[in-house]
Amino acid sequence: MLLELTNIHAGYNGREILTGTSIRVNLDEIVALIGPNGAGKSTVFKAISGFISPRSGKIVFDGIDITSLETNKRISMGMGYFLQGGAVFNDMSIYENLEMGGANLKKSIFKERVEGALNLFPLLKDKLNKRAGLLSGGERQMLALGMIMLNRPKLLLLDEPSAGLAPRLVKGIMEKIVEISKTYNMAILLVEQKVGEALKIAHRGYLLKNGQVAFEGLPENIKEAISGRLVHA
Amino acid sequence: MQKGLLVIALAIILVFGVITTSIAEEVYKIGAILPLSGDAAQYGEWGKRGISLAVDEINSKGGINGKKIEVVYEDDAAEPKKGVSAVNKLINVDKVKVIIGPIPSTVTLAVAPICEKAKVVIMSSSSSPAITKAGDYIFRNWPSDDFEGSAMANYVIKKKYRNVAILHINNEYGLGVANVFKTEFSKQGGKVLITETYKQGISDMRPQLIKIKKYNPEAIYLVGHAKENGHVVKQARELNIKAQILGTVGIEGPDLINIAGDSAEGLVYTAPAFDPDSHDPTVKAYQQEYMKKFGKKSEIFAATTYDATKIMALMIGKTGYNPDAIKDGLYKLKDYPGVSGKTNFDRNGDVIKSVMFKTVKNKQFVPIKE
Amino acid sequence: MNYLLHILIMISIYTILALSLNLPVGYTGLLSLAQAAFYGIGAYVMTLLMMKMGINFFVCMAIAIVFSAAVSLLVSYPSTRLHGDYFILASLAFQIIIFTILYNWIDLTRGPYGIPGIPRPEILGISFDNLYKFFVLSGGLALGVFLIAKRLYSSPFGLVLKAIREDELSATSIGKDVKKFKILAFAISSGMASVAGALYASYVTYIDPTSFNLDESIFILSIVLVGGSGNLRGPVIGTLLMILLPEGLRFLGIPDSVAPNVRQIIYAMVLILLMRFRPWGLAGEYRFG
Amino acid sequence: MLLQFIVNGIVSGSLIAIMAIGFWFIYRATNLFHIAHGAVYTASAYVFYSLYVSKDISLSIALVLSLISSIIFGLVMYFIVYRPLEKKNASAGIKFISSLAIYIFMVNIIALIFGNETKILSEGLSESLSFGNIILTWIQVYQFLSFLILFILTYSFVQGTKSGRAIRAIGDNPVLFKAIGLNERWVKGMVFAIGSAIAGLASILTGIDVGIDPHIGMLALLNAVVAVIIGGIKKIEGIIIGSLLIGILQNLVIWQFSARWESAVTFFILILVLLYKSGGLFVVKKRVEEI
Amino acid sequence: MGNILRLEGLTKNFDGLKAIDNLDLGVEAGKISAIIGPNGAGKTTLFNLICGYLYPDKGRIIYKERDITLLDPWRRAVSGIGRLFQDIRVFKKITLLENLLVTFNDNSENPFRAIFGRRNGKERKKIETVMKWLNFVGLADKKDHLAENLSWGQQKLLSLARLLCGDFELLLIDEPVSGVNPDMADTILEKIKELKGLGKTIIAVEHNMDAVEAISDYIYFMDSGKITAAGLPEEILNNQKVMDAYIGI
Repeated sequence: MLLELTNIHAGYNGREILTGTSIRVNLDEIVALIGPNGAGKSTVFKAISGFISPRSGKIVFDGIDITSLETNKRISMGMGYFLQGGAVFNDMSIYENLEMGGANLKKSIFKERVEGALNLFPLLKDKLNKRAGLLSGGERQMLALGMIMLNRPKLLLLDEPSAGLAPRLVKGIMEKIVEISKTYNMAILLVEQKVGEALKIAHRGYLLKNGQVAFEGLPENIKEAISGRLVHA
Repeated sequence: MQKGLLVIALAIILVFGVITTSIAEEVYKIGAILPLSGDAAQYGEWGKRGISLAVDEINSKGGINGKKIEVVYEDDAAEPKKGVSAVNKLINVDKVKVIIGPIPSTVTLAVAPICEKAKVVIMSSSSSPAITKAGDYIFRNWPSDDFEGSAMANYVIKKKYRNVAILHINNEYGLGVANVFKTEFSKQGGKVLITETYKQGISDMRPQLIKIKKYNPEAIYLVGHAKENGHVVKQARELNIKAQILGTVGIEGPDLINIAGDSAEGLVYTAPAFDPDSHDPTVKAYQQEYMKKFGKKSEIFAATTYDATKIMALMIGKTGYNPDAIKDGLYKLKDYPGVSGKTNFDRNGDVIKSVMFKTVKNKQFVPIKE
Repeated sequence: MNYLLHILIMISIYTILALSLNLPVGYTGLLSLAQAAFYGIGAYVMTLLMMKMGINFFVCMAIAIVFSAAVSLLVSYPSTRLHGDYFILASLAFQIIIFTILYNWIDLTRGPYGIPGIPRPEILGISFDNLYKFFVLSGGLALGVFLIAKRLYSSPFGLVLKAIREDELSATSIGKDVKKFKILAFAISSGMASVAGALYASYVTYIDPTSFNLDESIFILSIVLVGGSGNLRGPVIGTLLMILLPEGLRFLGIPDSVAPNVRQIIYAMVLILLMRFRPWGLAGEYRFG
Repeated sequence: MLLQFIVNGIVSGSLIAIMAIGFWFIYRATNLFHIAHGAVYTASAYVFYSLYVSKDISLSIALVLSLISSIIFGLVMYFIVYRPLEKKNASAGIKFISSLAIYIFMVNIIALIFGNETKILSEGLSESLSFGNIILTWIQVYQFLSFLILFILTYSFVQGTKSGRAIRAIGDNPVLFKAIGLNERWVKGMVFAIGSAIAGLASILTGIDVGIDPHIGMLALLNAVVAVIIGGIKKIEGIIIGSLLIGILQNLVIWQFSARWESAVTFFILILVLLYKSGGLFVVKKRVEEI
Repeated sequence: MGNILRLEGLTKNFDGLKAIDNLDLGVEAGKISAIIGPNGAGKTTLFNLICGYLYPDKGRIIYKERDITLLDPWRRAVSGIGRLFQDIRVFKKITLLENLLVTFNDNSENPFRAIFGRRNGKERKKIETVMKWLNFVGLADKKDHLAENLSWGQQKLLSLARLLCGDFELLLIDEPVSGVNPDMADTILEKIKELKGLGKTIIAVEHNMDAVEAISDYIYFMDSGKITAAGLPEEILNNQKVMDAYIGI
């Protein structure tokens, strides 16, 4: 098992959003996290990555209790966190963005992996010196993903990778996700509003409701569980 | 929580009430309002030294008619608002009838009406001409700006400088003296080429000096304090301005020598007649005592507050602790031999003192012997 | 007793100032460092009218209120476009500019010389020329401002301001002209501050620009921050504490040479601790910012 | 004449610029409006004074020690006061007031220890250089050169090194910065260290010329803040131009009008920039969705 | 009934990115229209243009036969365009009662009237109106609570009540049921349906297809800043092409 959240309670400013969430992610597995807005999907990610510290509960990653570790320690243990909308450093060039992503790598390894990333997202190749703020939504997401991939995380937290993309691009990014997961033996925890797309590529899924897991199972079971009542729980 | 705060507030008010009704001891209480903090803290410190020296001296000789003097110091931070608070406390809580200070004219002007009303005699060390008419009970042991400004104008005429630039601090003191000088000087045929100012606390005077340099004056009249003028003198020499530097007593202070060093040599300034190296026995004794207590030579502000305190003690001794009698006594005072010179008061309560010219020689402030 | 009266008069003047600043700080969420400028404008307009034209104190004060409310546009306009640090900076810049004008427009204000001999107020043959009478006046005006503030805060107007403070966009979405309300809030606030200015001038009978400088603005703001903003209690408690504390320290017997610095150090530490542990002040209800 | 004013303005502008660069480091990375930077400025000059003048330690050692002390001041402020506020998500206003309070605190401690008089860091006249009609002292030349060197160092640091990029990145998007596993605490500590050391440098350079007193920090800080706002926070080149503009402008105001209107003009321009060009005069145009 | 709102050739660019692309739309009075479409399609931008938080680069917005394209946002609100935000935006530090009381736009907000005027019977009338709407959304018993103490769903109800109390005619509702539990969602949807009976016109952005199906009279499908399909619910929801593009199952 790669990641295990046990009975997490967490929230902001005194308001509890997660009320006893338990989630597991196995090695090399794609897990979808489904639920309505406000159910706490993004909060789960923040708890995992350490942006908020849970009031109670336990988070174990790669066999180590990380519940009270700082974000940068957790990330360097082998997590990648793709923020909603594919955040990049707007004021910096694409190459500088990649340099930030690989800031902790040795130079030779960095160069090699940048090559890899650019092969994965060839669109970025000839824009390396362009300011990232000028990229289109899709390109930005690729760059964001590319930055994360430089560190070869064991677990990728993907927060709505399809958000803001034209529908025809969505399929592409989903395929890329599968490709990445397979190529680098990487587990993925995926929050996605386009439930159908998410469940297509996921091995397993969780249905989150009011800060708790309401249902857990294979994609088809989840589909059944929400039977026609898309998104809605 | 809120109730607790209210209780605290009430308690504080109550404490005041108790203090205000506490019984005065068997001493003569004198008040002192000085800028013990803020921009002018240094002047306040000097003033305080003069007062304490005088009080120690009087008390060690048995006080006034057997009663000792006690001084209550209050800080005005050179702010009128705080001065008003301080004077109210001194008059009403400590019940003083006599106050030494304040030093900044703005504070003196703010507290004067209160003292006048309460019939409390106040002896300030302020220079603003406006104080002349501040009231019957308002005295000062420091010459009005009119005095220094016109004295310097006469001196400049005598020295045959015809083209002078003025660089003054942008406050009431700087503006006041500069104006008096300008009027007097022009009246007697001199020409003020340019008048420049600077803000208190500023240290880069180069822009002003460059501007002055263009007019090529024979002399530059500096009105301000030691610190800023230290920068002026130093930077003027660095900019190769060779004009004679003239100043007011404000220029006298360790900061001038600290900052300007050798370049201060030879400047000429006016000052109330106080010569720290005088051979006069009173002054000598004073200097010795001062040196013993504070480890350095007396500043002029210390000398004036020392004299003020002694004069007040003298009056109390003569007429009792009665402000009306003290006031009348002060108007009648004749040629009191103070360490800061022979002292008389005119009918406005302004001190009549001779002005002397001083210069800087070997990093010392010394009178010019003509 | 007179000393106590003096302190009470100072408390009433600063209560007015604190209540006035409470409006922008506690009710629209804008930290302004320009309140002393309006305080000063009030004092100067009143004084100049009274001394140059011989108009009655109360008429002068009314004119001062209108005048400084009009000048407040120069601050309220930025407030509709700037937020956070940037608004604080703009108000600071405004404070410095007004101070510079008061200080250097010598022909009008006598600048650094200050204006001595300001007469005490008079009305219907009653002259407020001793401390008791003056306290009745200043206390009365403070009470008046307090009641006005109270009515304002509990009125629909106050409610709209609170709504703007909570969420500007949302307030716009229900049809509130946010710009207009901010401008009104600042105008009223400046008007109140100029009442305090007029009182101060006629009480001390001498004014000079240094009484209305940036330090004074910081002092007024810290009264509101220490006491708390967003209600009536906070500013009043803040005033009591901030006026009485330094006066109380006069009796503590701290050596004079260190007292002022020690006082400032204590005051700074109180502010730091408050911001950390009780950012809504001792008795306030609004966490500004 | 005009030239002399402009040269003078450039020198005072470069002193403003040094302070502004220090302030910029901190503001860029942490978005903290660090008023207490002015206190660091003052404090390090006093440390230098007590080492170099009072204790007679050699110039270079005293300089290094006092820069180290300013780093310590900055770090202590950040970790004791600001960081807990950041963790509580305190508003800009709260941080602003806390910062002001630290400033008051420090300045009064200094006044308590050293008194209010001016302390002199170097005695005597500085030798002058003349280029035609233009006169400069050697200290002014050093001040300008230090600024140039500092600017070049800063520029290459910010553009060309990992840590420099990190500063821009964290200011750009602090959440992403953390999310890609970079150490936020380390970078913020670093900017406080660098910024504070630069403040120390600025105050010593100024102090050697004109001496120090406990209240020098505020003016230096305000000028720097105005320069940063006018130049725009994003680019270091912008604030350099901003600083030089302020320096020259202040000199020209004195030349054409009078010193008494200097601060009014400076702050009037600040208001104008805030109102009509709040990103600063020299800043790249942004797309709406980037903001 | 005619169109209460008409958009003509509306275009909004964000530096090259076409958020709204030459969009035409007519909204019939007294009906509930739903706008669906993928994230980033420009739905919220469209709402912001209608409310006046953004101004279009091209095109016109006609509300009740009046061109409001460049009108101040608060004036639009006064003239009857109300907005329910996706992220709620109630006034957190004031009570529920005050949250609704503040919606009245009348001269009682004049500060001089506040200071010098008499408090008249109007106040009581207003409170009655407020209580009516608090009752409507079932929050009457919490009228003196601070809004920040409500649950997410209750805050949605409160902001709905705020819209009603403010007497808006055209309600722009952004994701009314996102983030609330099913029971609460049903309540909210029911309340929205009741509004139609009160003569309000509603435009809703919603991702939840059940909700859309339950309430809407008309559905617009929006993609890349354009309306690419429009029709009755059964047409759109059964339009395989639309659903494929949107949901991708």
